[in-house]
Amino acid sequence: MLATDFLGIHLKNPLVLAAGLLGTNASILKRVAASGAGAVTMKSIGPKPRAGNPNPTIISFGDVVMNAVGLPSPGYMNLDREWEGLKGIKVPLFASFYAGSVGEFAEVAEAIVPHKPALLDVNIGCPNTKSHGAIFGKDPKVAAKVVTAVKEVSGKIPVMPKLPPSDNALEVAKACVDAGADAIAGFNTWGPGMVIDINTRKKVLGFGTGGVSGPAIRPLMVKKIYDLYEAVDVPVVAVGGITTGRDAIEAIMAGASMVEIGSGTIYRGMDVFAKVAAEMESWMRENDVKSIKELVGSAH
Amino acid sequence: MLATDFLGIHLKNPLVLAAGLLGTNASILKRVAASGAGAVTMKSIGPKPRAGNPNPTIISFGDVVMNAVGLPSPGYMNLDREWEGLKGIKVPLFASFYAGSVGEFAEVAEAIVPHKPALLDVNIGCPNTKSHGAIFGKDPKVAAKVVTAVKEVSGKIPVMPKLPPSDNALEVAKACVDAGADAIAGFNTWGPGMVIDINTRKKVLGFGTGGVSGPAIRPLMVKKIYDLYEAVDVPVVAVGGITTGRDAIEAIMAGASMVEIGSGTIYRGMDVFAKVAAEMESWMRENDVKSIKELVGSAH
Amino acid sequence: MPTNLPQTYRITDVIEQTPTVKTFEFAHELDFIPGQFVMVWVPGVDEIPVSLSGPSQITVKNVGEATAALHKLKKGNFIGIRGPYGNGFALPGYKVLIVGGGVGIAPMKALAQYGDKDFTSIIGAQTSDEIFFRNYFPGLHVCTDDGSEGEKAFTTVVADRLLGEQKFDAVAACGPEIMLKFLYQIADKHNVPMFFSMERWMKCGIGICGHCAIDPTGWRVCKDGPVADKAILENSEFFKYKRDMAGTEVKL
Amino acid sequence: MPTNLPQTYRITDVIEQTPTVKTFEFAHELDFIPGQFVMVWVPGVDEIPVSLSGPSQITVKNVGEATAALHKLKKGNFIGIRGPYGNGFALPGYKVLIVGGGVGIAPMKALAQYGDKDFTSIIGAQTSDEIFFRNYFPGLHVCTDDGSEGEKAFTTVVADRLLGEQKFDAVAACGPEIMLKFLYQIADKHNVPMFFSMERWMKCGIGICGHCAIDPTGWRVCKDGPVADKAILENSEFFKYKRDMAGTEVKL
Ligand SMILES: Cc1cc2nc3c(=O)[nH]c(=O)nc-3n(C[C@H](O)[C@H](O)[C@H](O)COP(=O)(O)OP(=O)(O)OC[C@H]3O[C@@H](n4cnc5c(N)ncnc54)[C@H](O)[C@@H]3O)c2cc1C
Ligand SMILES: Cc1cc2nc3c(=O)[nH]c(=O)nc-3n(C[C@H](O)[C@H](O)[C@H](O)COP(=O)(O)OP(=O)(O)OC[C@H]3O[C@@H](n4cnc5c(N)ncnc54)[C@H](O)[C@@H]3O)c2cc1C
Ligand SMILES: Cc1cc2nc3c(=O)[nH]c(=O)nc-3n(C[C@H](O)[C@H](O)[C@H](O)COP(=O)(O)O)c2cc1C
Ligand SMILES: Cc1cc2nc3c(=O)[nH]c(=O)nc-3n(C[C@H](O)[C@H](O)[C@H](O)COP(=O)(O)O)c2cc1C
Ligand code: FES
Ligand code: FES
Repeated sequence: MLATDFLGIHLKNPLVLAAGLLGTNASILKRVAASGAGAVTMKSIGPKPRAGNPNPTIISFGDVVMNAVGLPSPGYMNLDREWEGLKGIKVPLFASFYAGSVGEFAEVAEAIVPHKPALLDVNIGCPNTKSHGAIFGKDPKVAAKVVTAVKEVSGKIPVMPKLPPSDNALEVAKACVDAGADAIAGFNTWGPGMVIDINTRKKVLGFGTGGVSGPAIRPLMVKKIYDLYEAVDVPVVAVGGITTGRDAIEAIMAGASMVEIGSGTIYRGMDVFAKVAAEMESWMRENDVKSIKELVGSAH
Repeated sequence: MLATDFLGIHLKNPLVLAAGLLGTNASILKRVAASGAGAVTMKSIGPKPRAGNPNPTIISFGDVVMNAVGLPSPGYMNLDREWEGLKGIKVPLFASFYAGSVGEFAEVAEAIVPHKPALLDVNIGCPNTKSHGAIFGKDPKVAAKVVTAVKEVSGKIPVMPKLPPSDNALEVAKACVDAGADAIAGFNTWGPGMVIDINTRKKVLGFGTGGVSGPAIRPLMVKKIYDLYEAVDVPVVAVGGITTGRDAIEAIMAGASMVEIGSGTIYRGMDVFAKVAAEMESWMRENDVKSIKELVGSAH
Repeated sequence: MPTNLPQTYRITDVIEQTPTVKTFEFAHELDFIPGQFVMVWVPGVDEIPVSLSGPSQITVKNVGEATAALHKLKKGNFIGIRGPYGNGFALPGYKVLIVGGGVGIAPMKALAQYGDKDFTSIIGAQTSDEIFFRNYFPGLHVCTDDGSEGEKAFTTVVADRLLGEQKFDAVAACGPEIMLKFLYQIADKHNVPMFFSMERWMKCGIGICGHCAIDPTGWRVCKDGPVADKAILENSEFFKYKRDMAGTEVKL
Repeated sequence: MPTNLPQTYRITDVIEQTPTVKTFEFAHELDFIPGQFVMVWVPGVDEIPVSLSGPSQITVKNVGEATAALHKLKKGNFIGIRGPYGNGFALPGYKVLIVGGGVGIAPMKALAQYGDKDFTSIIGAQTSDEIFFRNYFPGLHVCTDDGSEGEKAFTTVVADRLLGEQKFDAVAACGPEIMLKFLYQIADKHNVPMFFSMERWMKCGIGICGHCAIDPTGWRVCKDGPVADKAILENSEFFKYKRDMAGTEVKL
């Protein structure tokens, strides 16, 4: 009932582990795959070994999750053992990656492509570094260049830029689609935001600020996905604050063909995927809905 | 201990009722004044009678509050009895207002000035109408024109534009200050966002979308206030998700000279002002802080 | 964390009470105090305040756009509910006179059915066709303007008589504001505590938009009410004027 | 709603345990299971995982930037704490052998003090100066590499002997990974269930970033651990390699 396909990728359900959560190595990715996800995304792969930002890197309170992990990565050249470990993973594997220049995006993509991930998730949305991520996703022209460069080396693997939630996200999305993007994912974390510890008058996160995710930003995400669905002709993927079957269905009705769950693992554990899938199924049965496809964009 | 002054306005505490909450008439404004607020803001006054958007106009869940009240107002020409009722109010009274053109901003301001509010709070940030509010606060040039027009009729009353939380808020703020703004308030509601009822596949809010407020957006607000504090030379006012003494102090440390509370009334009742004031006082006593002024911007 | 988001439930039954009044039962049970109300979302149309006539039940008169749309809904359709909100009836003493006029009969039925008092009841409408919920009211006196059922009299006239004959600890009422205006004078004359369910334009329903706040106290009908006692009613805007959707004053 | 935000508490006492190890008491009492850890924020510097040596107490060895900065803090300064996190010791049976090496003595003190078992204890360090918390351990055997106190032997040697002499239901241990590597072999040889507090690089501390997940099971040291039993330890990356802050593998 939940089975669907996305750009030709068969998914047992439309619920994907979002990039950067749990996806740091092959072992944990396989564990998430076994706990119900329809597909899993590897932690964004970088052009060089990178330690990321100092701790605290991840905090949460109420409906808010904040992180400034800062894209730690062993670098694409140090991932052979992980690729090896990922052989035989039971669900489609998506590869997220980032870089520090348009050329470097092609370089990293080129190194990833031979390992045949089901999808290239292009991280042009992370707000937690000064030199990578969102700086490539805020200007439609720059974003388009990244997509063009990646498409040149991606072969048959679909390319999906994952955008920052900027005011101009629709323009960026359109530029990416014009440059050949096969799908658009929205969104990376919001803001960034800041938390100050009043006793010490210091910013809590090691990076000073951090991208905001979790249920707090879900209504903001839903609105932008709703608009994206009308703005572009490629499938749209919703990411942001989804923690329940209701939330996933809401995002799908707004226009998403697939939804990703990240912070939901904090609220409901690693098996949030199985839980959300069960909730979706029970709602679909009650409401006599037979397939995900008939829900996509149905609130328009 | 909490007493401070803001642009020469004496405040018994730096906690102000935000525009649009409870401030719809003189009677309720006086009640809020009596329940501990340092100052109160009248519901934004419009250029004409305006019914606002259909219900549902206000919803909340978890840390999220959403509204699309849509600036209902009897219009400035129908407020004589309210002005009359407001005579003798025990705390400074701020007047928020909106309009549909630059000229109309001056027209409404001119009608308000004779009633001598302590501050003119210029609403160029509301996302819940198509023709008013945020459309004047997103382009630095337009925002500056509004400020210039209002300053021409404001006399001695300080003028404070209240901005939408756009990506370009710093530029807008600078343009407003260059145009003569005496202070900058950040921010009106975020997004807007959207909530879809999955059973009916309908948008819940009558307007379809609604501005997001409440604790969910506090970290986003704090970061922007932190940046605003460094960007402009006039006092900055923080609004967004403040519900506790800790939150108020955090916003002040980020750079706010005064903080406004709106959605906090949902979480802690109308006397949220007295509660927050008490929490601030007890923290200040424990930490040997003597005045609000010494906290302003102290996290920088 | 307060949740104030309409939850949509299926309508499980629609009961035609009168040519203009229907009761809608929905698939969810609320824990409520008689006199409390819910905000009822007619999906895609409007959201309006309606008193609960039971834990899973509202009873609504077709008077305009939202109520007409609601009246079109059938068993199996969804309505959105948030609440219950407000204070509900908190009545002193034991012997209570209930007065319900028009669709104001609906919340009084909840009080009569679930309230733990010695009730005497008066319900009234223009004509017998518009009287409903007869079976729920103990010690019932029916009044109609045209005399088609019960006494040909206003409810207030019967109330005046009963209050003169017997000693009541309280009068609880809901109905058109003009009815309540007269009932106020009568209860005041007989020196009986009064508890009237009042209406004002509502947006938030939870006491934060200020739209339903009355002069001169800022008493919020949605949060501090909707049940007002004499201290709230006297010297207030009630019976004199109200505010419309824009907030503009309208004479009553 | 989970709250995973460092709360800053004042340090109420700093106890110099050894030339390199200090105990910090803070003005807040945590409800914890021995073996659980907290993320300790040294404001403005870094946040690191540290086991609780008591409900309001951590005991930390100065080994690098964060721990050095922590060691500079005085009574009255603030430290940030979030947690407790992880599983803690859940031990079978009654007769338990505790083994603590180096600063690994700290969490074992919490177990010895608050655990409800019949404990025999071995603690060891390079020299007598680095032995601390002596008074908390029942049936104590002290070992030092240089023989300056107790036996001149590794803790593992003493453990091997005791496990040969008496029947234990479990071995609970914390210490350098190399010590635990040998202890694994010894416990295995004597067929005694083992429970070792393990370390891997931590970022979130709450099981969602994946950074501390080990091969080949994806067992997360922060959430599923830090206390690992034999099933987790055997055929795993433990004792062989770990991952650094970037996630790059580092041989042990
Ligand atoms: C606390 C309370 C309890 C109520 N209980 C009941 C009940 O049990 N049964 C019942 O039939 N009616 C009840 N009403 C009245 C009901 O809310 C209105 O009849 C309904 O809102 C009319 O909406 P409409 O769109 O059909 O009509 P419209 O033509 O839009 O309005 C007709 C009149 O209804 C009132 N109204 C409309 N919208 C609102 C609003 N958002 N808030 C307050 N009043 C509004 C106004 O007086 C308006 O002039 C109650 C009202 C309140 C305040
Ligand atoms: C579950 C657990 C419990 C621990 N309990 C204690 C304890 O009770 N007392 C004590 O003194 N130490 C304890 N440690 C070790 C402590 O975390 C490190 O000593 C500390 O992080 C060193 O930080 P530094 O900046 O001073 O040193 P650095 O020079 O930055 O690092 C030195 C070494 O410390 C380790 N380390 C640094 N940062 C981290 C991190 N974020 N996560 C994991 N390891 C890190 C690495 O192995 C690194 O090579 C514990 C570690 C873990 C995982
Ligand atoms: C701890 C953490 C790490 C993240 N790392 C990455 C990353 O490496 N690459 C990326 O594209 N997005 C990253 N994100 C963003 C998420 O993939 C996701 O877009 C965002 O968190 C919103 O979804 P959520 O609310 O479900 O978490 C990270 C988010 C979190 C919370
Ligand atoms: C119900 C509601 C009505 C509002 N109406 C107005 C308004 O009329 N004018 C205005 O400038 N801001 C209005 N706002 C925005 C608030 O003043 C405030 O900027 C925003 O809600 C963020 O603060 P908070 O999180 O404390 O509510 C409204 C907000 C809410 C929730
Ligand atoms: S309806 Fe908003 S305060 Fe009553
Ligand atoms: S530290 Fe993040 S999963 Fe363990």
